[in-house]
Amino acid sequence: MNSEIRKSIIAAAWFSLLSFPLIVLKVDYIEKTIDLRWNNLIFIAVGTFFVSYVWRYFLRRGEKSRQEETAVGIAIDQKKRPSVDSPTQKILTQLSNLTQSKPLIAILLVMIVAFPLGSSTYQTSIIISTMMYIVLGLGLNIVVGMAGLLDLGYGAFYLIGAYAYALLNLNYGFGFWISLPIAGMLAATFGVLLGIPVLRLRGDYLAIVTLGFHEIVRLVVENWDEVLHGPSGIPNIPKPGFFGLKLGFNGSTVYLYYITVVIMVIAIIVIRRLHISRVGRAWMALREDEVACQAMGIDTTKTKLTAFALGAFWAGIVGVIFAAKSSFVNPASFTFYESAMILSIVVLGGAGSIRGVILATLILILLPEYMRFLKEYRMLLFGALWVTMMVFRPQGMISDARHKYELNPEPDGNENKS
Amino acid sequence: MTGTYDILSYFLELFSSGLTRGSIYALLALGYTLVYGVIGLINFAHGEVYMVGAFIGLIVAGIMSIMDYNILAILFVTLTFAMIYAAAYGFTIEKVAYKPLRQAPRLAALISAIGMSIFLREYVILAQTPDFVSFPALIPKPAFLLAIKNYLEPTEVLIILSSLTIMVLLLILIKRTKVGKAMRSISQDREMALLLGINVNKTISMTFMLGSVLAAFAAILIAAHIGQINYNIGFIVGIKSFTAAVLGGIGSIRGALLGGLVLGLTESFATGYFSSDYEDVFAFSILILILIFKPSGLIGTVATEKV
Amino acid sequence: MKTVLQTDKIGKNFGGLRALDAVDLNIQEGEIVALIGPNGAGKTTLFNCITGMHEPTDGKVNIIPPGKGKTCVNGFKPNIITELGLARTFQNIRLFSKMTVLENVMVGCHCRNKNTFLEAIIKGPRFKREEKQTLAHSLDLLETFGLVDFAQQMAENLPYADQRRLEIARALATDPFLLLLDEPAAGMNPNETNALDQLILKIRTEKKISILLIEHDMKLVMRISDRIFVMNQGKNIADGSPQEIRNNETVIHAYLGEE
Amino acid sequence: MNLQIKDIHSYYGNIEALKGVSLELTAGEIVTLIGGNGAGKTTILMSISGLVPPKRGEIHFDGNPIHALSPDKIVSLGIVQVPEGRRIFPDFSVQENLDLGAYLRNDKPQIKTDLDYIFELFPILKERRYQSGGTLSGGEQQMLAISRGLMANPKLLLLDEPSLGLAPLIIQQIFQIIKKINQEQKTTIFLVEQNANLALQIANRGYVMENGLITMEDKATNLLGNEAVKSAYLGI
Repeated sequence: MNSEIRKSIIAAAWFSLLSFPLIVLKVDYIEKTIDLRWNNLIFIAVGTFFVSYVWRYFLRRGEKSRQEETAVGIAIDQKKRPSVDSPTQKILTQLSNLTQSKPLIAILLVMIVAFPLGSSTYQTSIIISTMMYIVLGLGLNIVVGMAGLLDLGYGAFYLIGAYAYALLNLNYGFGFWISLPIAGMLAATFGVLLGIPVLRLRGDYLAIVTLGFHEIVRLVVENWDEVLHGPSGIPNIPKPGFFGLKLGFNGSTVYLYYITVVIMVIAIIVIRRLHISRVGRAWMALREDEVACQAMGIDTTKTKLTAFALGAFWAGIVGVIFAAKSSFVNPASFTFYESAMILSIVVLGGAGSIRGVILATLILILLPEYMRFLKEYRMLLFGALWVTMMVFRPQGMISDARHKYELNPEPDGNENKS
Repeated sequence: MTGTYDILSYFLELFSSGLTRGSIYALLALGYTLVYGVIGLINFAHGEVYMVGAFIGLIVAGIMSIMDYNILAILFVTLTFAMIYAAAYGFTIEKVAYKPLRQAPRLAALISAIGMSIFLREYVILAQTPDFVSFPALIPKPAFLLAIKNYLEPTEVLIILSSLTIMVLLLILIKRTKVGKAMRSISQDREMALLLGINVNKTISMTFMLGSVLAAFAAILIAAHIGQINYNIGFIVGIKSFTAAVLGGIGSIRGALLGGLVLGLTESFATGYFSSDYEDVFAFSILILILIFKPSGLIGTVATEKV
Repeated sequence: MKTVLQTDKIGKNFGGLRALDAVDLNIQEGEIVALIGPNGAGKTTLFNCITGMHEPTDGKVNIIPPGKGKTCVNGFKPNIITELGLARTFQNIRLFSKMTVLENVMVGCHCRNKNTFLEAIIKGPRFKREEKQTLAHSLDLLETFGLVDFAQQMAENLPYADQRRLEIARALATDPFLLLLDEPAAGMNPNETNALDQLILKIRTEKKISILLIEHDMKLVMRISDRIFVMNQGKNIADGSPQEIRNNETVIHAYLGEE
Repeated sequence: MNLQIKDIHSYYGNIEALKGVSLELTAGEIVTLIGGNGAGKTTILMSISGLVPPKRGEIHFDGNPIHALSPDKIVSLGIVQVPEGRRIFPDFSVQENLDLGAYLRNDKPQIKTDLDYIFELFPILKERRYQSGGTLSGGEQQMLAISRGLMANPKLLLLDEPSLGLAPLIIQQIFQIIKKINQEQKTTIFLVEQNANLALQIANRGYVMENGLITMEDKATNLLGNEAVKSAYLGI
């Protein structure tokens, strides 16, 4: 116990020393001023003391539970190992089981449908963003979570979708509804175009190439003024009209809200169906073991490309919503951090889990939105969250996301439960 | 006659700026390659260590220049401080974000590395500034180089020379010293290294510290040369240096040097003779092309998975 | 008796090392052949050459699916070879560990189904039919292997011997005519090995599948194989019935060392 | 000096590779451990070296427990393993490979003497001194692997299948040298082998292992003609 406190004190001292120049000192050599901010140091010292203590505690506990797990494995040897659930796991499982209760889903749906009626346009717009990120998270979840291909360039497809609508509208006067499928297909096509050359790449190399792809797409948009309008972007993108009717700003936001709800619901249903289909199982097999996957007679090339295409498709769709919602697109909205944010959702949610993605989006998008003080620290916390997540819970919040097939199907094939 | 002269001097200008970039890339690429060799991880946060090194340097140089120290003294102290601090950061990053993940899948470590990179950028934004800040010009222009200033930029020559010197020192360290041999043996066969009594943890820490020292060295030189820094400088330079490392063949030390110089020169000539708009697009395209067509790089060897 | 697999003087070089040298291996329909030899004899390399994980440097791998003509599969991708009817397991178990036991077997059925992702989205008739068949067939296999109670368990949570069995079940789900098992008894205790015996014999008789297995447990090999194929240093040094191999001086030397 | 292994259980992942193994080595002996593939021979060596620490049981060296020590501590006590498959560092020269063997040592003059001794044992290594390890032939690599182990100045040398993949003539040569090392340097040798006949010819004692357990222990001469040895490999 004491040694733990001592270690934490050492950690606090170390981190104070480490952060001292950047946290305490602020120097302007031109104005010849040195700003000393000692209070920051106190904050760091106390903060790291506690973080280090808790960090160490959990590290030790993880170590211990791993050992116990093997001990259990020895003791009962040939019997099946009981799944050792931690309390957090239990809470999360219960929480995610709640989402299976039909009345709850009904209540939730009613709430979602009723929401814009009782809220300001501003609130409505926040929820639109949240739903957009849910769809983006679900789309990337196909690539990263199910197929196990670490894609750091997902934001590029989002950009492609948004620009597709903006340009189709600007140059050819295409409306929202025609642009929607075109943008989706275009993004999917780009998904395949990116997919083909990187087929042989694995893991971290793939991650770097997709990141490079994202930067290339963004930089091309930024520099190609004549066609893509450069850094200044494209303004005046119309919102969808209601059967030819022009709606006011508030009205059209509400209308867009319902469109987004429908798209989100469709995305959830489609992706869930994919998840429990032949191709979904092939994706997961690919993620688990590429060699064994191929040995099972699965064409890994085709499987990878479908994952890239179907993942990118949703980014294209959401891109169109984005363009319509903000009525303006520019490359600055689609930096690497957009990709990082979407990946955070997938990582935090638990790779492969649809419920996890939804839960994670609510935490990562809504929380900072409503806790203003968090906003400034949002990215900082994201970074810390990634590291913490990987160290303590690489499987994400909802990990046991396996579908339970109905073992004795009724003659007519009862609906599957998920 | 003047025409030829202009063509020549323009060429020389591009050549020296290409070498300057190249040597910076090479210094950073060494960091990527060393870490990759030892633990098989793309240390995504390496570019951020470079950036943090520049900011530490700014603070030290700022204080000293307010106190009116001699410029050479400032340069020396700044370099020393930045390098020590960067080493400490590198050491800590490994302990916090990578060490607990040694047994985990490689992707977990990579995501952790990206998280660390995001964290460090935001940390600098919050602790210092999100804007560009100017960095004092610390690199002297010695008289003997002024003679050639019509052809080559003196500061660039100094940067190239000092980078080469430190690289040679590093090569000697890796080739001759015990710790260098330990590093290379771990990258060839970690289990065998363990069986020979090599302390793997210690060696991995050393590798991170060594890479970070090089990054800080590069950061101070380039910051003092260009004259301004911000929180974002590590990202782009990091990616490009990683490209250089892959170009040469990741894991190979000579490859990192070669890759850095090749990338710096091609980039310089491409932007000089074609267009500077697509400078970064160019670098990223090279990265993708190499990874696709020659993932083992110029001097690398292919690792095949055992079935 | 018809031949189902025939390797024609296949060889494989890794750099300067000759891992396989002119190996001729034939397997007849319904036969259980054991492939034995000391460490580094080239047994797994032979497996990899047959299943398309490696391409042989020289020679030919021919397969003759029942009722079809001879096909040379050199250079074919592993998934195509599986589709043609060869299935394998791995020396160091390669299950899809974060998928359920049932799903692992269902993945095995992949190449025997045709429905596309569009049909899955709209739940088309072919999708429904094939999914139902896949599920029923997979449960059947799990039943045979005594794993049906664990169907919804994560594969990685199975005890070791069950994981080995699951790998065989998964391979069978691809509906092969020839099954290649790489050390199926490794890490099993004597009781489990005995049970494996019965299982392998049952697969042969009930499913009419030929079996080629690499195995170090000689007791198992002697009990179940029709024929034993012995390798040493990349070459075939003996080929015969268990009785013949047991008394073969060359084989005893290869294992026990020269006098 | 002696090494005592008391009832150790070691795991490779989920597999219990050692199911309660006990054995003993006394100073100056050559002891061989024979058994078929997958019997758990290599795991014993890895458990002694600290790479696969036993989950249960104890290992004592000179009376002190070593089963909880890290690999580098174990090497510094004088227990050195030459693993299966030689594991030469391919990018290092022969000389550098040998230098790494002496990684933990600081006694320069003694290292020099040992190096000379090794070049006397294996003159071919002196010839190939500056050639990279990856370019050596299999036999040369095995000689280098043993020499690298010797450079650590071991009291106990663990050899894992030194005959693997080598031509019979080379095997003979290497086994003679193993015997020579044992006699001249008084190094205790624990030899894990598939080549039972050869191993038993140079060993004082032998253990037979099957399925994670020691099934026999006897003088080497007694084991040589024993049917149990055949059974360990062929299951007859």
